[in-house]
Amino acid sequence: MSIDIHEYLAEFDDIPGTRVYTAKRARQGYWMNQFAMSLMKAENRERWKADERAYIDEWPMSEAQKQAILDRDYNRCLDLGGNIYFLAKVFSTDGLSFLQAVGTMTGMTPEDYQAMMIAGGRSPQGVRSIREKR
Amino acid sequence: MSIDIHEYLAEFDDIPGTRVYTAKRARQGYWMNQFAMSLMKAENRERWKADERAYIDEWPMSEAQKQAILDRDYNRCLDLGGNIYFLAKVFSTDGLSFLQAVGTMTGMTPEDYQAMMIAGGRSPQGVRSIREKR
Amino acid sequence: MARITAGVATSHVPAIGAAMDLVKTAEPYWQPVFAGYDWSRRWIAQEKPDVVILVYNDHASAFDMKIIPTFAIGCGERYKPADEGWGPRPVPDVEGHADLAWHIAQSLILDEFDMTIINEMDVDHGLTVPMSLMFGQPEQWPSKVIPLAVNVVTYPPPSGNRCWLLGEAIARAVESFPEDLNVQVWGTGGMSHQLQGPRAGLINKEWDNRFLNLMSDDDGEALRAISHIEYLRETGSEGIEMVMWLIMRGALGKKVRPLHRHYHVLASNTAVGHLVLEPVS
Amino acid sequence: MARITAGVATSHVPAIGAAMDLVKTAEPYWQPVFAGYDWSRRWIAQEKPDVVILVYNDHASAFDMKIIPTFAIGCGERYKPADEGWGPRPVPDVEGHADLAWHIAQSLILDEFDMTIINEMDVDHGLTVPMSLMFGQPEQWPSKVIPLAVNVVTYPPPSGNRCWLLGEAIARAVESFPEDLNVQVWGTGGMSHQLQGPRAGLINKEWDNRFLNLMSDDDGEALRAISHIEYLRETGSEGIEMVMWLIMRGALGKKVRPLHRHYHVLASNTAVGHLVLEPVS
Ligand SMILES: [Fe+3]
Ligand SMILES: [Fe+3]
Repeated sequence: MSIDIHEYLAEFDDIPGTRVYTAKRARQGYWMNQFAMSLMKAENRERWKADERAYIDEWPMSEAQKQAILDRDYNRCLDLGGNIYFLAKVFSTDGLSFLQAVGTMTGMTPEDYQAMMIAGGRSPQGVRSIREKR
Repeated sequence: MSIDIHEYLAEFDDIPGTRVYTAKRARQGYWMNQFAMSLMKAENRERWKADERAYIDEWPMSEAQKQAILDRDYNRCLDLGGNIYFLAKVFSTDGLSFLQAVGTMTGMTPEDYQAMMIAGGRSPQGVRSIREKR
Repeated sequence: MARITAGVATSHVPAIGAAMDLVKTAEPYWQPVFAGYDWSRRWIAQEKPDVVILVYNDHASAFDMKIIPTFAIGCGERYKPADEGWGPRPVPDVEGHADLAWHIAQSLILDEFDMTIINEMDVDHGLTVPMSLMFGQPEQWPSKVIPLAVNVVTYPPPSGNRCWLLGEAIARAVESFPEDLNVQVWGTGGMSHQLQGPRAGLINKEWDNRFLNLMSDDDGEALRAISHIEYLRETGSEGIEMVMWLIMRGALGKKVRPLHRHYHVLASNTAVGHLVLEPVS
Repeated sequence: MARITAGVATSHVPAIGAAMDLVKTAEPYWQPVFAGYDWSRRWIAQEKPDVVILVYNDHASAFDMKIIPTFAIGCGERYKPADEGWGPRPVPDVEGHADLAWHIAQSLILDEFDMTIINEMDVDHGLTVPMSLMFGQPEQWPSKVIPLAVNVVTYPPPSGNRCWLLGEAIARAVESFPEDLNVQVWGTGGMSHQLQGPRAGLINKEWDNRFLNLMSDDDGEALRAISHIEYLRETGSEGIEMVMWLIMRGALGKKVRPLHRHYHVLASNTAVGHLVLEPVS
């Protein structure tokens, strides 16, 4: 096999509204994701719920990353290197389902997102490639 | 490649005075090795030195495994699934070097083992294969 | 001699597990999801596999960012359901089959697959939801399980071709295990779904059904050639999980007979796909 | 473009590290061990590699029995010396090269090597003793390091052939990294030694020297074909570490020029072997 890694990675930027979790993102979001992962322990969830700011300040994250988490701004979290499966520990702790949390990233109201999904989901038509407009 | 795993493993029993750390041994010695590994932490070494029996009793090991460790009988440890790199944490905690600890497994006196090693080590002649006597 | 008798593919959506745990399966939303597994539950009750080699991905549960194995095989005696942020699922512990797992791990490494051996880990919805779908809610799981965790979270995941080759190597390894065991291989995850960003909610019925056709067919070449970027563009960012189906398909050999097929849009954010395949020798 | 400019092979005996840390290198027992590295230290001071891809094995330090990766690549920013039971070695922290390491990791996975990515770990004598041998005792290591840990403790380790192929793939990956970097690959461990059982103390000069000849030669085929059982019978139970030299050798390409060779029996329980090789294109 000889896939060119640079071409391989470059194509990921051509997908509309999607952040692929590459090395670059994994490195940027390292501690944000490790923070999120810590919420798998019930005792950490308690401490987090009791004082979110104090808990998050224990982690070596940028202020922007901390704020994105505190705001539950998941698109911003993704931009700053978050990965959805790690971030899931945050919204699960909030008692949100994947359906509820995922909808917040689409710019749609929760009702509109749910309605779209019940109607069969978002069509791939037009959101496959920015460059090729298909 | 199509190496037969059964033949591959069977050959290991044909080497004189040697225990190859196969799955079978790894499974048998799992907790003995994990116990040994715990001595990489200074605080565990302190607890171990203060009361070996109490410390080892915290681990789900067989009595035979515990006794072999307490006796520093490293051949017996190997027979019961120990691996030398894990066991090294035990003799390092005792302040023994690899040269000193390894010698204890040969049936030679420390002086004789050291002398053999300084003279160039053990010859492979006659200890390559039990079956083929070479 | 151990034998691979069947392959199962299924989505592993966490909400499906929650629907079962919270007794919502009869609700109109969930009923058609579960209806497609009725046949499979009857079938597997007769088949009684001794061991399931369960290919899944860990969703940041057992593995954090410190360590990311491409292929990890569970050689332990038992695994607990992971706490994914809302407490562990109320399902039985998963019993491993350490003898067969170690045999496969050793064989795969000799066969030049660079496996990571795991002796202790918790298993998340990726593994337990397929168990619940296929076995329902027993006191104890009726089959032993060998977890095979594939990295599909941090890029790059293994290629589809590499997954297929791993499946073939697993088949060789199972065949050389002396004990007479009925072994199934399950590939889980998918089908189309995207859980992140403004494009979230993507579903591609046409593509998914083409994939189900190819999986049920005797020609694996087209499946092996699907690139990561195609999964991403066509099936959403999480559709990449379908590479794991190829491990199962590769393990069945060239010719297969489809026994059962189910496709339903949707559960939570995900198109649910399910296949039962039999190897034809 | 990054370039692999040389390969280094060396034993990594813990007692060698201790001899340096405890200032015993001038003692008659140790003097001939270190004498063979004088040339190499002068050479590397001129070469000034930016990055060393350091192939070694973890000796139950970073990895316990819970998880056993066959090939693990360190993609972190820095690594501390491990506490192996007598406190960490008094050597500087090892600085990683995360950019190149992630590039190699990604490339290898696309190239169908099933790598485990490691972001945090301590590094034991397997990695730090070669650093000390080659660089002496500086305040800070002059090169960055990409640790590549190979399982040679729990059987089976990867085959010699697989190690060679990994080396070739590493070379392809380094070549496709855009930054101009002087990269060396080091293979460590060996040569003949057995640290366990009644056969402990085995040393095989003839075999070791044949291996050094083959390593310095243009024909890798004979090296790739050496089986695990041959290493075990001929070079002692720990001689298997020499499979790691093949990763280095594979990375250098078909033709090599030997620049330096050193062989000394013995240090502690181990035959010390050392080679410096240059790729010939
Ligand atoms: Fe999933
Ligand atoms: Fe070593």
